[in-house]
Amino acid sequence: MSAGQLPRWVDYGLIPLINLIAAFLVSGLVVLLIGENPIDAVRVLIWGALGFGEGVGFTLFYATNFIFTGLAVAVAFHAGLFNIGGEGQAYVGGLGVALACLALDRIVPWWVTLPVAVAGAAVMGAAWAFIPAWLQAKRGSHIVITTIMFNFISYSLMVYLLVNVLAKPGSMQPETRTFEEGGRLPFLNDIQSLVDFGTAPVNLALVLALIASALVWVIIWRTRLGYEIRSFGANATAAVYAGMSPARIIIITMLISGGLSGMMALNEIMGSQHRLLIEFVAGYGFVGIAVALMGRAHPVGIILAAILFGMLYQGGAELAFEMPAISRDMIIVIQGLVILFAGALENLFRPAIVRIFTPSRAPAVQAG
Amino acid sequence: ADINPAVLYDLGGKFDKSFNEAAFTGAEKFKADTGIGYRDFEIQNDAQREQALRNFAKRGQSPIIAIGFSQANAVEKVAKEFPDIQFAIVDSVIDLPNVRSIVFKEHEGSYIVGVAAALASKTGKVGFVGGMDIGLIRKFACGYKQGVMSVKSDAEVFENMTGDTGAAWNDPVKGGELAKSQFDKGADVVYHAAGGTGIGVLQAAHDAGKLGIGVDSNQNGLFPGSVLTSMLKRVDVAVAKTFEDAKNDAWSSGVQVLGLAEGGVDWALDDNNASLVNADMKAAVEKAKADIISGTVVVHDYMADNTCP
Amino acid sequence: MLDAYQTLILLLDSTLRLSTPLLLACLAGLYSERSGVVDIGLEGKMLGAAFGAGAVAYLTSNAWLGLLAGIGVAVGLALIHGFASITNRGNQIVSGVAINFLAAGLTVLLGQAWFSQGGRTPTLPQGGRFGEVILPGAEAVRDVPVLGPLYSELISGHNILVYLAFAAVPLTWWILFRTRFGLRLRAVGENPAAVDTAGISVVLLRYRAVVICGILTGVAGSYLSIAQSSGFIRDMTAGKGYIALAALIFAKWRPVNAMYACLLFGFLDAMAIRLQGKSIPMIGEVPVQVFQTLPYILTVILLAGFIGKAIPPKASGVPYLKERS
Amino acid sequence: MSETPAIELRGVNKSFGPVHANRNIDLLVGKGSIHGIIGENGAGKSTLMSILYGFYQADSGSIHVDGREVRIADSRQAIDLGIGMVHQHFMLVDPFTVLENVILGAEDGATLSGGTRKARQELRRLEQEYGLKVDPDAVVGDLPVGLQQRVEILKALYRGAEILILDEPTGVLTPAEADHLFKILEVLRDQGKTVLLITHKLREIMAITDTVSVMRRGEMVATLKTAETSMEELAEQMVGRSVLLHVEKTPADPMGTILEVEDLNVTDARGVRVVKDISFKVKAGEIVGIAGVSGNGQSELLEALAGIRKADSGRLSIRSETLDLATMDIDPALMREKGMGHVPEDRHRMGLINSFAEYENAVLGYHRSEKYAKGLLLDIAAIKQEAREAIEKYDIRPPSTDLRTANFSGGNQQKIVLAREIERDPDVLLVGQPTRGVDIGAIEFIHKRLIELRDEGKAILLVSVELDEIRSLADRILVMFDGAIVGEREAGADETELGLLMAGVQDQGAASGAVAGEKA
Ligand SMILES: Nc1ncnc2c1ncn2[C@@H]1O[C@H](COP(=O)(O)OP(=O)(O)OP(=O)(O)O)[C@@H](O)[C@H]1O
Ligand SMILES: Nc1ncnc2c1ncn2[C@@H]1O[C@H](COP(=O)(O)OP(=O)(O)OP(=O)(O)O)[C@@H](O)[C@H]1O
Ligand SMILES: [Mg+2]
Ligand SMILES: [Mg+2]
Repeated sequence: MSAGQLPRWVDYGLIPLINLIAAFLVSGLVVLLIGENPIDAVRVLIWGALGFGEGVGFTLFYATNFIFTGLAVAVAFHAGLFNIGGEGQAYVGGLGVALACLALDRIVPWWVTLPVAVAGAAVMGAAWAFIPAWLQAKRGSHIVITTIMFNFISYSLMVYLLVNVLAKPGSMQPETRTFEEGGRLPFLNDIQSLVDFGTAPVNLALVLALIASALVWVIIWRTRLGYEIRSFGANATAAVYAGMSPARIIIITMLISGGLSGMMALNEIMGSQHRLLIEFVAGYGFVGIAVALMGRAHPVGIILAAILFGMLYQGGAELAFEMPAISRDMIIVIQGLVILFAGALENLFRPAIVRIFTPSRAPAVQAG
Repeated sequence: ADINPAVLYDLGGKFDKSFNEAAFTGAEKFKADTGIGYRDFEIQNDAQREQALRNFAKRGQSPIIAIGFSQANAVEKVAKEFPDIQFAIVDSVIDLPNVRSIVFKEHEGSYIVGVAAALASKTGKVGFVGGMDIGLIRKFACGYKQGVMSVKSDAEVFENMTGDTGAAWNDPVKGGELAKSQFDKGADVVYHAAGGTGIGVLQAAHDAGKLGIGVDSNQNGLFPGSVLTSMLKRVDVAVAKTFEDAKNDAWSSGVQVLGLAEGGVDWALDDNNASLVNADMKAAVEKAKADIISGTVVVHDYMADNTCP
Repeated sequence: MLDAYQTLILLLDSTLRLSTPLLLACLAGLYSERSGVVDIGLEGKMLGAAFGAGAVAYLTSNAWLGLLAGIGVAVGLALIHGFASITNRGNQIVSGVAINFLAAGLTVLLGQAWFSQGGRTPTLPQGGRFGEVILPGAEAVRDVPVLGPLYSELISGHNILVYLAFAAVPLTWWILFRTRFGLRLRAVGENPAAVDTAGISVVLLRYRAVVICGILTGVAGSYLSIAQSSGFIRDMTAGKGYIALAALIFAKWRPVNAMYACLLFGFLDAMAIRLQGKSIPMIGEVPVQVFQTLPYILTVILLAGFIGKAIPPKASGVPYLKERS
Repeated sequence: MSETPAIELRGVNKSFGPVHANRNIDLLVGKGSIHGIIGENGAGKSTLMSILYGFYQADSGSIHVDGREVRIADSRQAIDLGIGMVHQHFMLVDPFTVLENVILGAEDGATLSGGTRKARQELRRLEQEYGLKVDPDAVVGDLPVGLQQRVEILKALYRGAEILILDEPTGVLTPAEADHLFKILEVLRDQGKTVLLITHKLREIMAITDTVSVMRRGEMVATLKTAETSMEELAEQMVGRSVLLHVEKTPADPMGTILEVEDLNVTDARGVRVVKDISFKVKAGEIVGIAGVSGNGQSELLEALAGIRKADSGRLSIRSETLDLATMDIDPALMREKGMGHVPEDRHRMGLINSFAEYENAVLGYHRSEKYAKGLLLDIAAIKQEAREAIEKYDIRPPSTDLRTANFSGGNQQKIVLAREIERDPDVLLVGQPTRGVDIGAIEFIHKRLIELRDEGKAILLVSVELDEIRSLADRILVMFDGAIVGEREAGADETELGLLMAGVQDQGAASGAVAGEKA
């Protein structure tokens, strides 16, 4: 009736593409401004992200982080909750991963450690989301504030633990010892031979992220719980009318959300760094907000948006490396422009495109 | 020999007003002196450490110098992969045949500025503002305290840390407030080891008519007349020296511990603080320095046993 | 006793200094969100303004020109936000995130290009910075017991932007609840269709709100770089935009509450700073991280205990779309 | 009525994307007349009026006001032309006071003090002239809908409207309130103002309008003099077939009691007791109607029985099981389990999740049923299958299970809710305002279905502010006033008598002059 005026490929393919091109055009202007060749810059960026196995590997490595944090934001979003605390939940999730790895890495192989680490990540991340969730459900505290506060609290907690409790003795690094084999996820390069990811740290966590995406899809769109989450998010009054318990939905949703954030640590800690270190979350939790929204809170969209951001991170690093005049700050600007054009300004070109794709309407022609 | 040097900065970035910037200064000096260019890279996250080191190594850059203890794991790993390339790391020790480890005795440098602080203080109370509560910063604080106490054993040393995230190194506002809180408690000299945050500390000292002490590079000129001195940590010298050694085929691996004796740490005296440092003070500081170099005085290193006497 | 009083005065003095940028940003967010435009980009606008102010104040040695530049930058960013979220009905949160990225990148990029100090602006020259304003009689009454310190330490001796920020509170209240513009602003945040059918342009109204938000974040950012400090340094907002957002929710989108909320945050921060390093009776030496995080923990406790539900303006975050085409 | 028409529309077209909401519309409205517009849900009535009011812009066509062609680019211009509109969905700012709502956009100066003073005076004048009484300082969101609508009318009059458009104004009013409104409209007409009235109620059209236009599927199919037409003709014009305007039902044949409510007391969020000591029974095979002016506790009563709202005290027996509503852990899921269906008063706010597809809404509240479970997952196929059956049985249009319910018209939305609640075969059905804002075709269907359900031996509790509806459907009528049941009457009780009860005039013998519409 009113949906689907545009062919799907236009809505989900052409329009995002045009937006991306716009973002790169504007970025090109900035590149031009600092006296570099924008076409070369874009070429390096895209080549760096996708042009060779190792680049792809890094892109996917970053994408793994964004998938987890993006899913976390999206799940909460479906319940109408704005979980801004991914950063802290992932940080504390890292603690769960690290404790599992430190305890087991010397005695069992990685695949025995893995389920414990997954549980550790999810449980710790969920625990960190639980208090804000509980406060929102029972005391009406605004989840945005409490999750922001819990980010700050997590920073202090983790510095304390890393410096005073977990640091290896005699080292000035605020980090744990490096895990042995039993605490390391295999790199994708080591377990398949289709693509050569070189030394890129993309690892089994990517597979976990994809599984998590599928599970999130199933939970949200195919289970009663998901039905209730979406109901509550879309119309809380109707959800109560339908016999759903808001407190239960809020808490369960936030536990899932926090657990997903926490699992981001699997990729960084167990997959790549092999030790727990300070500030390893590095803003991935915040970027997850943009990823979730650009992916329209749908796992497929989130995977695509996560890959886009992975490309920006990896391609950006390559760009900064190849063109010394382009600093990492330039990369941040380009990321900002992409978020702006592909995310916030997604309707900029829509009216024009709608005009192109809808046949002109002569008022008198249609009858009946 | 022909060399192709490279520098890898830590998360703080090339211009952190601290040791990364000092490394940059050293590399620039080497370039100016020899005409040999270099590559450098600022990482954005932990995954880029190894990636950048490998990128350098694959392109045949050597020596590659990594700044900051956080690079240790990455350097260790990549250095093993490229045994023919020379690596160096600042602020950490890696035991590999192709890695030079450069560490500084920040506690010694902090000790002598502590002596200066105690002598300049009229109230017998001095302050320290650190960036983050981590081992390295405690090492600064602990050396400083010992220096102060060596002059006035009943002196009070206030110690504050800024925060628990990267922002702690770039928060002049908080730095200023921390310094003010120390002035309110009676301190009249404050030493910082907090990167960009320290600018706020020195500013607050300047505003309140008290004295600040700079760190890493010579910050005396930031607020002339208000910065008592600066504790120099000569990362610049170390970087330039490392490049030169490679160029002159004098490369050596192993650990270089740079203290007062080696000129790796020092205090800064120049026109900007000439009026603040009187002859007595100068003599006392130089004496402390000499005592440490000679071994008469041993400054306890916090990192040795995680305690401060 | 007297000592404790003096300590309290100094503590409150510090509270005022720390609250000011939060308050300005919080009021900025208040205008925006009251009009229905959610603004998670307060942080970015403040940062941009801090840079603009620092750069121009350095170049001109004139704090007022610096302030103007800071406001200019923030208003520019605000207009981008407006264009994305009002004109193009984009997602307001995504737009805010984008602005935070742009500001974080551009400030350092331009700063490095212009001043070659790693994105810092050079230390401001005389006149480039807002100095303390000594209120009349402050020196004279300094020694009067009790009231003397209160006036000369706490009330007097701040820079002009502090007074501006606190003056903005009653002004905002007045604008919001006593003027035509305020009535319309509140209405458009609750029910834009009602405003539209009353013959008022929703778009124009929201743009005006967003511009005011830009002006206030401009002052907030300028305060950081050319009043409280003397120069810009990268990321110097250090999360204040997010705290201001929290304060706004805390304050339930009301101006006077906003002042209390910001004062509370400022106070908790000032207190944490002053408590740091003290050992607590009975417990003894406490890790410094406990103090670092104390303000946040207390906020959570207060939030859970005292302020009931905060209900945002009904239309905030929702683009106004009357026809679906 | 022979001079220049107040309004003339020529060839107006308006499309929303693919929906052609108005198609070549011509319309003439005489000055000083009351002109009715009728049409099924979605016929395009509101769209047309919104174009006249400048809220939407026509794609083509022209508008003439007082003989002059005008371009109405926004509501400001409409207001300046003397056009006022009371929208179907009120355009009020809930947290504002009445006064603030009235002056919004007409503040008279940059600050509010002068404008509010003037507005207070003007409101007092309008109160005297038209009997439109509202407390200017009351918060609009707290007012009952009847009063909210009054505020909307005041807004228009305050702006000096010469042409007043009312879009389904009586959907939320009691008969007495509606009568009162019509009196006002007549006064306005006598003052030479022009009134455009959209309504689904043909009785109202016949009673008050001078002329009437009928719309169907975006087109204007007829404009008639009211005196020269009949309800039957209008209904047929509107729906395109003949419609049964009266409910046909046989007398009830009630059996044993199924639902019994005892001593129910409910307090609302503000701490006011809104349901007071209510007790009643409903038998199998009967419809018990609860009449009352809206805001007298009916909503809370229904919500308490449905388990949505906590009661202070009260017991509910369904079949032979007794639940204590105050002490037991009651929730809507439990009540459904016990065999209670509930069609809520407000389908948009409560009955449907409008961003969900039709099939998802078709199981709202029953989604936990084993019927829809396939292991841990929902059995989407089974749900869709059932939704399809309901669509067929209830003639829901368009017959799509995947369309979001936001895109169904009001009548069809209501059928979706009814189908969902009825098809679960409940023992007791709670029904609130089943036909509010629904066109006559759909009303006919809904009424028929409720009677059928009764005849199947179910117990139905019907709450409606529509006295006609109560009188024609209910077998027994309870009247609620100020939270309490103030009287019980048999089916077909006298309308005036019920009206008096609803107004709080105590049983029998009360003075006849009482104004029923005014809530004490
Ligand atoms: N804002 C809008 N955007 C898109 N489509 C709309 C909009 N408003 C109405 N429509 C479409 O226009 C058609 C006519 O709607 P309109 O509201 O005018 O009907 P109506 O006659 O007022 O119905 P009702 O009796 O239910 O009030 C609808 O079927 C709907 O599809
Ligand atoms: N803003 C809008 N966007 C899209 N569709 C709309 C919009 N407004 C109305 N419609 C559609 O127009 C049709 C009729 O609209 P309207 O608001 O008149 O509903 P209705 O049938 O009168 O229902 P109710 O009487 O319950 O309000 C429905 O299909 C509705 O979904
Ligand atoms: Mg309508
Ligand atoms: Mg309707």
